[in-house]
Amino acid sequence: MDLSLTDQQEMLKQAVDDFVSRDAPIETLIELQQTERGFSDEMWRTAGELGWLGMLIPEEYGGSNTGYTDAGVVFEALGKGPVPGPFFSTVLAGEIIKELGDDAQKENYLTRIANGSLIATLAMAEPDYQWGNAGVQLAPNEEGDDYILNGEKSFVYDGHAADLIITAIRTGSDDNDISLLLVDTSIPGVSARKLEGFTSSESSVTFENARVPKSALLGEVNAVAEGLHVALMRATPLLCAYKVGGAQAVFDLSVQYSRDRVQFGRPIGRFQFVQNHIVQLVIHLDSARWTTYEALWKMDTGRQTEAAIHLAKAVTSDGYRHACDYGHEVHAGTGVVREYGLTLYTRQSRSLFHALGEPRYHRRQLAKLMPTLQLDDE
Amino acid sequence: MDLSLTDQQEMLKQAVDDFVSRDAPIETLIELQQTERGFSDEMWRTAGELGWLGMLIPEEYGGSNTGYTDAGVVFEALGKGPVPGPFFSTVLAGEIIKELGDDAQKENYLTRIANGSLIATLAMAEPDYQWGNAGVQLAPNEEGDDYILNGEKSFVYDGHAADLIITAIRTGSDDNDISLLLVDTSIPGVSARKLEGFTSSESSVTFENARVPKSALLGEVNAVAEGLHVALMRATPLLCAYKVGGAQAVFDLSVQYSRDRVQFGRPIGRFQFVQNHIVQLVIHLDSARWTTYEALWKMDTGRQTEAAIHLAKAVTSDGYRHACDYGHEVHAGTGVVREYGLTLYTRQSRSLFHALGEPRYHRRQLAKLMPTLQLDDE
Amino acid sequence: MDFAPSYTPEQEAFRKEVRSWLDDHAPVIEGDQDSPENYAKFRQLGRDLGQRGWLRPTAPVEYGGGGMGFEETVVLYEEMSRRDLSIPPYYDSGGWLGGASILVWGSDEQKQSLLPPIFKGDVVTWQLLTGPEAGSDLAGTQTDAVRDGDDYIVNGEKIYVGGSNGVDMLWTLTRTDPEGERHKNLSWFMIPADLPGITIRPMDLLGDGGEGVGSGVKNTVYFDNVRVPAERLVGGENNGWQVATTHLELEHGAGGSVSRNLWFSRALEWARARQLNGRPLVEDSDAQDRLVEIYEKTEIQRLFGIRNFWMNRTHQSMTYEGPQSSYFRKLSGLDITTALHELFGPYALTNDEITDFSEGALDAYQRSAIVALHPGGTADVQKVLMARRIGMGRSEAERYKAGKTVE
Amino acid sequence: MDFAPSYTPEQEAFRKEVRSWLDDHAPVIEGDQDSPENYAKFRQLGRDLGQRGWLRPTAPVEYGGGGMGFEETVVLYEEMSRRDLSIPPYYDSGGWLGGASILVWGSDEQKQSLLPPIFKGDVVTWQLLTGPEAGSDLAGTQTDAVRDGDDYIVNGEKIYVGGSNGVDMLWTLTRTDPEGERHKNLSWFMIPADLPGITIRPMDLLGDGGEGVGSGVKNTVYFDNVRVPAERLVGGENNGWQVATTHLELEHGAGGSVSRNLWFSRALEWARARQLNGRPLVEDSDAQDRLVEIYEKTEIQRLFGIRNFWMNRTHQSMTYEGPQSSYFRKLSGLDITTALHELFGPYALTNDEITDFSEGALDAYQRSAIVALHPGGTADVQKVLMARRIGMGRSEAERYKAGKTVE
Repeated sequence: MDLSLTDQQEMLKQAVDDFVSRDAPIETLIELQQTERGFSDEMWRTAGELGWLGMLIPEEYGGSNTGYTDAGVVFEALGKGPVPGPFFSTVLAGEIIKELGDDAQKENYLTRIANGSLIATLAMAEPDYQWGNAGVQLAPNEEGDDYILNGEKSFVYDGHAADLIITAIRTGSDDNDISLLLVDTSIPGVSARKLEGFTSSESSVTFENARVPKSALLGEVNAVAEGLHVALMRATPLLCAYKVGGAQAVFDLSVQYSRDRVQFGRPIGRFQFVQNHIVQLVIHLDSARWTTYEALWKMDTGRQTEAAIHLAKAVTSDGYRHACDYGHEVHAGTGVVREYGLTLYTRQSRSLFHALGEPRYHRRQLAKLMPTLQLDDE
Repeated sequence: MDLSLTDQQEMLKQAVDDFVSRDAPIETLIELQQTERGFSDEMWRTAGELGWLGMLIPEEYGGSNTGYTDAGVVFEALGKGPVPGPFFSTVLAGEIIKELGDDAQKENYLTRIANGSLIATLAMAEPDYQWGNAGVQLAPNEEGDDYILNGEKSFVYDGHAADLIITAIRTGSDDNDISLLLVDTSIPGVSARKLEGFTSSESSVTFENARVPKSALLGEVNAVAEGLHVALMRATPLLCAYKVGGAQAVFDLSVQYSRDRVQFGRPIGRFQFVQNHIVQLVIHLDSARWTTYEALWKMDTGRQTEAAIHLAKAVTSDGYRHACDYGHEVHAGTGVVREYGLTLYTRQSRSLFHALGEPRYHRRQLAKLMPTLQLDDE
Repeated sequence: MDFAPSYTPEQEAFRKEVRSWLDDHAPVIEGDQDSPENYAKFRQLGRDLGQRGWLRPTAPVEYGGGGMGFEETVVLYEEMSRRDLSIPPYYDSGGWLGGASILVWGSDEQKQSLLPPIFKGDVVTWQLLTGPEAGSDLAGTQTDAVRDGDDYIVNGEKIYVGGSNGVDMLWTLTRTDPEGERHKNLSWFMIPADLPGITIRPMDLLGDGGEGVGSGVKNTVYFDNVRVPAERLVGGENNGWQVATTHLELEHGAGGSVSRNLWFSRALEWARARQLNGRPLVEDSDAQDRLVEIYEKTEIQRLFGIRNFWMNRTHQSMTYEGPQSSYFRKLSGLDITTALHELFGPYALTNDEITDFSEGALDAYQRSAIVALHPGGTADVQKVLMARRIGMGRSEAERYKAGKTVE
Repeated sequence: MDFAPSYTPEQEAFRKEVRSWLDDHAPVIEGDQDSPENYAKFRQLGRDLGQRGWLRPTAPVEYGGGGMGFEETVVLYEEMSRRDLSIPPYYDSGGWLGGASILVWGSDEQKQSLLPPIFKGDVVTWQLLTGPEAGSDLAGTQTDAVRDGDDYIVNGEKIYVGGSNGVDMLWTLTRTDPEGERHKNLSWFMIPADLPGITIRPMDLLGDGGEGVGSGVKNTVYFDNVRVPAERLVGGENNGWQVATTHLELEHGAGGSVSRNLWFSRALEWARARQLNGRPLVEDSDAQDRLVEIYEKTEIQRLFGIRNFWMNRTHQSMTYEGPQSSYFRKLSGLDITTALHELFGPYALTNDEITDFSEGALDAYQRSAIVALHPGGTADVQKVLMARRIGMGRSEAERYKAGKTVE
């Protein structure tokens, strides 16, 4: 038993922290949020150069394959920024290709993901939104060796920036009868628009007579559900780690503000009402942190992970949201001033709340495990 | 619009309050809790004499028929005591008989309920507990003009004290194929034992070759589900009112304790952590109060009541429980000393939590109304 | 008890009058409620109502109010609500609150000169309460007013003020005796917004560019040696805290409301209209559970609002009820946004013109529910008030009695 | 990171030793855990473990402890847990806490005379912290100790003390300088329970007659001119607050734990065994949701416990983690009772011998979760400690550093 980071992980954490304080201070991130793309290509390149995108990719494809916990450490530090960018989307795409791709696809895509030269994402949901395979209704027409796509994918994270969109299509009537296409976004008929609002990087991707060769199939027709599930589950704790980083930053900001802000002649952190907000905040933070790292550890050590991952996702989604709510209670008016920076986190706590399934979805998956769940020590 | 009590209601409230402070002070109630029956026959008689049991019974059967809100005022004041006794059980039985009884049954039973000479209750649930008609599995054998009962009814409030137990029996295979028998507890083969624990007046009632004449049927065979539902719904807000009274008492105790108890040189009510408990408590109290009284008002004025009653029951069950939890946080160790009295309420907040269906049950009923719910002002 | 108003034939006749008047005057609101076009319509409705005294139905007739009784007022509210409108001081909360204080504390001249424009809807007034250093601690304001001949010279800065549609009058609390005893060193002024030395600059708040729907455009107001005529001092020098107490009470929810929080009916309507797996979303058991959560919160809000409305209008003694209602509304707002998010998924966040079925309303609410935690006193301030008024930890002698009711 | 202990071959050999020893010595516990018969079995197990140094595995060998390392200790805990047992100081929390303080603050003579009986399981020690006037405010105790020759004369009253199975030693915090500065006027004594002038009387707490299962039998202890030898003063006169800080830290959860809250596995087992409408209850969707609630709370409890266990045993710098774990356990206990109540309905409340399938455990937990809010510092006290140690509202200079780890 050892809950500390390894030396390697401490170095990784330090590297991301240094990067954030040097290249991505909060003022820069506030400005970035106003831009068209919403993130910095330079930051993205740096991440690629420093190897942060290849940590789950085998060495033969240029990755370092150092494991989930290492990657989690990086994602936590990025989330603490919070550094925006298609980091998670691309790593998730890599996991899917690792699971379902043939050798040529792996060679082609994983190599470029590992070195940061490819931005990729997954497109599942559609305007009639629901998370999961049942929500995939976009059915292609077939013409010779091509699929012709017409329709829309909604709430695609980083769709507007992606070079590659792994697009789920309906190819049969059973919920799980879906297939995946590796769609190069430069082909005619594919366009994306960013969805505005209290979102982070969600886009709507439209297909108008987009012609995709069948050779772009990732995995077999109607036989990808299991591989996709595995990849989604494996990637989930990294998203959780990103949220843990955000919640940690909100905690740090709130504690500092409780010291600096004086009202009624005392720092507000001396008032028990304010203390209560921070007490609840740190419970959410630590619940998110430890459920996430236990899930990562279970993945790295080949243990049963299903319950742990669902738990981590439900707890971190709720936890980040509540952490921000408590942060706002501590900060009152100051917290909603954009230049202060708290709302960068609040926005992500909302935007990532439903990503890969809202808390209710994961609790229902957990619920379904109850008849057969085994505790580790039984 | 007028949210004050009528003069008549103020008098009723005053009468019960006077009775409580004179005959049922907290010390007396703590002693009563230790007794075999758990309540005082003398208090019961007084309630009958003062007409508190006949407020929903038509004048032709000796009642005053003054309406649900009036009865709610009495139940709130009893709950504030908290005066233990088969008040609610008996009034509920009266509602069922009013709804389903023939003239002779009404004459026989309602008259005695109104004057306090009959203790009655309803037995639905069984050892395989669930609330609702599906939980009724006790099936009788028929012998000529009699039913022979063998089996057990569980969690029957006041079953050990009742003269009459309206017993639900299974007489068909559909969930709603149940019938009701007016079982005189003095007949051979009927026995009850009080269920010990953190209960109030729950009993287990055992039938061993108990012979009940078919003339004791209340309503027709397999045709009582609707009438029973109506009676249960009508009675529910009175139980809610009893809980509102309890929550009010816990609030009053907690505020007083916040003034009297000194720690760290100040009354504890000056600490915001303690204030927070009382703030949350009074929100639960007022939520319970106003959902309950609106439901009562809707019943008295012939409005749509279904959503209001389910809401009131869910809110008061949760509210009373939470009110007690917060009360315990305010009182710390003092609150769990039996002679202080707070635990009288805590016990009832638990014992009545699931009575007539736990909060989850009522929220599910409310949920099922969503497709067709009409708001009053639409 | 009676949770619904009951009416005399005269009142029912009044209802007919209101209905018929609204047939002619009620604006048609489409799309974003907060658009400049819709603002102009609401503003016009306010002026039209003001002409009849219906803008401030219970205020005295001599100052431009309606002089109406309790049940008549309810009729008016109900008829507005039936058209998804409300009595429009929502765009003039400064006038609603400031007017209430002037009615209590103003001299006869002040009432005659300041109230009619407010009550008739001719002016828009902003309240200026929060300073950079003094948020919850209102009495700690560092905006100063120094007497100079017939004027006061005002210097300072107030934040989180007003909106984006212009203003005529500003009222604020200033320090007139910096060394004086706390709560006894403040004065309350009603200030024309166009005086030299006043600068108004929009703040950049939660939202994309500060102008986001529902993010609540707010301003910083700077006073740089602003010369305010002494006749604009209301309630006397160093009596400002008393004056403010009158409107703070109202702002803390003591006024109550007979209208519903619309989020339940909106959510219900959308859940009935949208589909999930080929069936209406409202038939999904999880969706129903989320609707019940929202129903519960909004019903309790409504009941607290009715209680306060009735207590206020019938002059019952009120203590903790105002801040309780305000606190509950603030906190349940957050819970409702979460339930809506689980109910409608990512649609809760976007105002995308093409796919969003709520016309931006859901997105706006996710943000405004956070912003709404703070104005009119933070959620914590509401708890402080409740604690004081319930008398937690206070002896009989020192118990604060807030029995005074306000308009 | 590694959430599971990893073991050397020597440690695995030790595991075999423990297993085989337990095969011979582990008691068979049936029915009510708290019955006098079972208490006697647990007590015997404690003595048996004590003989091998396994009762206090990490304490120094010279005082009767095991002198064992971190992973070996975990092996011991795991093997106990596998048999639904835990290392039995739970019946001697007074000895566990008091022993820790004596180890830090006692003189050599005191360590040699006082520790071995505790570490070997020969005595049961109660802690006496709360007084009628001083609950959360421990330092406000009104129990006095006055020096008189070689003794101190102790007078006062302590409440919520001990259990129902007898006691050998009492430790308590007394006032030795009533006029002295707060926190610097207290002294800590280890007192034989049979001294003249000591009276122990059971309290009547939440439950039917005070003896209810799980209601936690507690006593009032009266000191009436009790003559305590000065050699029983630990840590020096007026240094008692420092001594107490050592064990309070442990009591506030800083010790951590590697064992699970058993309520999830119990609830799961019962939900699988019981039927609803002819199917196992665990297949009901509502029942599953309740189980998930319990799972979530108990998993987080477990993770906080593991974290604290690891931090404590490896001497990481701890600040708020102890009281956080304690606060979470207290509050989630209430939530778990509610979920159990919704899951099992009225069975949650009864210990009826015939129908209750939990052998009284559910009923007992509904009550004990309430009682458990308070001992070891109320839930509010845990928040006070967290606030102080996180340094909320405190400058660097005044920030409390609680980096000191304890056994």
